[in-house]
Amino acid sequence: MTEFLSLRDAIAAYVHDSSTVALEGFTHLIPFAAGHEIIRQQKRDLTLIRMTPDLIYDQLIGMGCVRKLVFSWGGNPGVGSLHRFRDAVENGWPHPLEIEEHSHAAMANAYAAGAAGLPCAIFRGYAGSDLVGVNSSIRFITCPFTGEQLAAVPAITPDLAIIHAQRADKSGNVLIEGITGVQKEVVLAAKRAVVTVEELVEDLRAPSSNSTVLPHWTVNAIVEAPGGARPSYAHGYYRRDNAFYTDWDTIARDRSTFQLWMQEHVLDSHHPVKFAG
Amino acid sequence: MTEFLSLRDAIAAYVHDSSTVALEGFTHLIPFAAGHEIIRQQKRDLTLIRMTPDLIYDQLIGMGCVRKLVFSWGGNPGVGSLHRFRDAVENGWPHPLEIEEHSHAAMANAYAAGAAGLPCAIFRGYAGSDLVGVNSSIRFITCPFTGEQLAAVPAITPDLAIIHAQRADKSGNVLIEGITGVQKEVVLAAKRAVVTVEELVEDLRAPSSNSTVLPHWTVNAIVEAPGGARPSYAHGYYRRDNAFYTDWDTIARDRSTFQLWMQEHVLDSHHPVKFAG
Amino acid sequence: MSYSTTEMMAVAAARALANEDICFVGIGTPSLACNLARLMHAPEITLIYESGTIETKPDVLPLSIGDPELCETALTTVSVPEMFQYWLQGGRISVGFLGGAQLDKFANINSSVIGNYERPKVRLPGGGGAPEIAASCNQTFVVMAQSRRTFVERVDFITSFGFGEGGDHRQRLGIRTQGPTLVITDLCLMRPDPPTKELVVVSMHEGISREEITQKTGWPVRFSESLAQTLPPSENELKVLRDLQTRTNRAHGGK
Amino acid sequence: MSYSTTEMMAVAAARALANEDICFVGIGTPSLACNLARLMHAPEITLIYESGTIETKPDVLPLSIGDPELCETALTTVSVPEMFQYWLQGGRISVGFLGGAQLDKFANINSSVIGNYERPKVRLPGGGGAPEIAASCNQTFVVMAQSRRTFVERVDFITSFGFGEGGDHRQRLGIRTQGPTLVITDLCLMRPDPPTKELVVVSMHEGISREEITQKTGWPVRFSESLAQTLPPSENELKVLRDLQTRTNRAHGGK
Repeated sequence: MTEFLSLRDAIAAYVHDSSTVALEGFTHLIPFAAGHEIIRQQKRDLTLIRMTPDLIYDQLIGMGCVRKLVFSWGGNPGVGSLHRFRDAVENGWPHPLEIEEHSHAAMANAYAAGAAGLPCAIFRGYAGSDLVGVNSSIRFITCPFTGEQLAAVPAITPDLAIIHAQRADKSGNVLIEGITGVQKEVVLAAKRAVVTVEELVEDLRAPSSNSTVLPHWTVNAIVEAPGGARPSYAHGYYRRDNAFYTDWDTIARDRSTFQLWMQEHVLDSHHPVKFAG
Repeated sequence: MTEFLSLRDAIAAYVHDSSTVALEGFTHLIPFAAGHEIIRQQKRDLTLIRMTPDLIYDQLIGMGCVRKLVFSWGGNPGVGSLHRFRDAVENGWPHPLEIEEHSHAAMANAYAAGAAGLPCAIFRGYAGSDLVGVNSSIRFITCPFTGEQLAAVPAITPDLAIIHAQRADKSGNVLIEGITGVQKEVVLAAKRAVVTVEELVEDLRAPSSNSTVLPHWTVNAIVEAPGGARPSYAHGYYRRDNAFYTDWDTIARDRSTFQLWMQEHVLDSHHPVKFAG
Repeated sequence: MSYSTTEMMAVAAARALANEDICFVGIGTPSLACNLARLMHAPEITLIYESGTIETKPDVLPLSIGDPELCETALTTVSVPEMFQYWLQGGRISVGFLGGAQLDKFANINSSVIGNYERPKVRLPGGGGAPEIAASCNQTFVVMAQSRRTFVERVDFITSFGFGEGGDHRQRLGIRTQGPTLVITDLCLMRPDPPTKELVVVSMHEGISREEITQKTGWPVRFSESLAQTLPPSENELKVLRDLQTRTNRAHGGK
Repeated sequence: MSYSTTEMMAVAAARALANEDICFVGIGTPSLACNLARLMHAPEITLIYESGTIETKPDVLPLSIGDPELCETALTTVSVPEMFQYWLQGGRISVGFLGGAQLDKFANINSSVIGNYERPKVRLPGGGGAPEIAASCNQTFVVMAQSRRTFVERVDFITSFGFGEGGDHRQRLGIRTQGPTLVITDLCLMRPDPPTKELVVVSMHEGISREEITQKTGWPVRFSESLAQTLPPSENELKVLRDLQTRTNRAHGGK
């Protein structure tokens, strides 16, 4: 049965030290509130998976929650570097960060393979890339019909998926609209899934019979967290705080500025909407 | 550029004798009108692909258009046999029919692989099935990570895809709603695609930003063919004529009854809506 | 209250389903059984049809696997590749239904040909979703009318693998699911006997004798030591079933 | 009318696009160039962003690859796996844009690390979609500011393969697409010289000398025999570009 929990209880119950967690959301619907609660609860030694480590992963890394990162693009979109990510890789601060680097195509296919119950995904990829030499998860198979070489990566099957969505109904069915990214796949690929939503509603108001809906029996826990994607955005609810993304470059560049900001806006604050203020 | 053609011109221009054609539609949106026009134009030696050869393929086979059938379930849903299909396989009437038999999972994956530009699809399938021994398109690969055996089938890439959809706009963008089957995949997998639609409209009226829309540059020709899926159905337009599906069992059982019916309702009739009458 | 053999089969199959089940439903008796279960003891049972409709609650039975009722009453409808990739192969289905033209004592199913494959006596519709339903659902229920012609020692062609040659044959092929755990016929219920996996009769329907079952089974069929008597359909079960059938006939009959 | 080097790059890239192109757009100058082309000579150009937005017509430039403007103005938005499977890998994209921290003379791109991979001097964001954009688009355009630090003899790490070691290296790896056919810098345009595939300067921007280009290229760069002069941005191009930038800044600036 799907549980309805507070954010605090959901993170306490589902995020375990040393486990593998994927918080997904492709620019849109990034589960910031959930990430902040992980930081507040001081989870440790996490292996985090995410195609586009965004500000929330920069924060998790900088706050020392992360042992290993699996990713394909780790930057601040349109702005520049993720300074905490760089500091961890380049200088081991606050401690060394192990990385597993992929391409987007590899990770998208690997999530889809996880959702599909396959041990691996095949795709046309990585041709000539040096990533092949530094990532032992990249292998090749031969097409049994044409003899072509195709790249293969293992399916991604995290211990836990965390996503943010627009709505859930009282049964726990979840609606996602707009840029849906890999969220359906990560929920179906993961052993367990927690979904934070903008609102709990009587009727999902799915605009189409083909809308992206996750049935309640694919979701373990639902958390009502309005504004839970800020400063990212929720299609139909609020827009992306692009100015904050730009500001983050300054905040995160310096270790102590970063720590002060985290103290004030995350550790001392339990109201996710205030975060981007 | 997408052409806007009459049904007659579209079939004349796009369906060639001895070519490989997939008319898809999973119970819903079966392109009957297009199939009837193929019969009227007496196309020959076609290789037809379809997961669920339905009444329209029974008619095409019985009228002698088909040399080979690639399929996974060839029956009259909820009613029984496709008698013309059986007569062709069992008795070679009107002439012998070569078959390539798959499972649904294999064909769905093979269409998806075609759409994705892959030479083959891998899936967990055909374990222990005798289909492996009678279909040389079924092979196995070994997962390079787990050592598991996975089934592989070649991608389906027909010369032509024909589907029926609800609407197209004046640019040729196509909207499909409801049970979408493998229609997106077959259009993207095929070398060329013809789409018949219930109506041509100024505005597609897509209910969601995530609606199933085929951009005009993936479609070669659009044909306005209201009622073009009857006696199958078009979600939002008209319902399935289940009574006709039941009646077909009697019509098709006997060669001469079948031929008389085809003469009256297809060869002598150019109005697709009359078909199911 | 008298009842038909189809009604007995549907009721027996419905009773085997639980509220928590996620069912991959086939057309015909399985559809009848699943919807009966939903209208009786399992109101929250999840019904999935391979056309892509998830959590559908049709008011009338579909004639085909993709009738309008299914999509209109579903929680959501996905594409057919997604259905087979994420939902069936993804291991999310607890019970799948199977049927066919022939079943053998190890619950292998033939829905391809009677006779030789290349020159068949009867060309059947084929397996459709069945080869992978048989392997990917946690367990499968087979629903078939029983006769010496259909329940055979060895099927002419294995379209969908049951227990193969019995024993651990599934495991040896790398299949992780339970396979056909229940066969529901017009005469009885059968289950695979551990460890041989040969189907044995575990319950006989009302008015059916051991002799009739033996006569209508193409192999020397065995009976369980704890052989039970199938409870006949209750008045309530029959009423709900017949109301559903009446609604369905009315909906499909009119041109 | 004076203009910036970024404006020159955007205008030069826009001019290389045609109305029929289907572009996989990156953030930054590529996004500027594609939208400029759409507002100028290529009103029907198809813009696709890897977040899943197909045929998007944003009124302001997105800051990220998945800004609300993109989805709201798109013909349709698909999932990210579908984008990479059916649309990019499916071979539907005519032009993809690439950039990076380092480019070498065979147009290989490094966007992973400066220095050693295990203990990097600078950890860069990584390739994102680039490794497969580089292989799957019919051709790619590289947009990068030029310096001896960024245009190097050999990249520290090949994140995205261009022409490898030159010649038929792409073909030998089974890659069927053309690869990087145009490099647009703040100084010049480069194209691969057939058959060696070494990048050569084909057009110099206004006010740029051969000496400056040579000085700012980390390999002994060659100049085409038919070396051209890049036409500076027209008044109209600059007006449309700046209007777009002004709208964008207004939209992104306010908290």
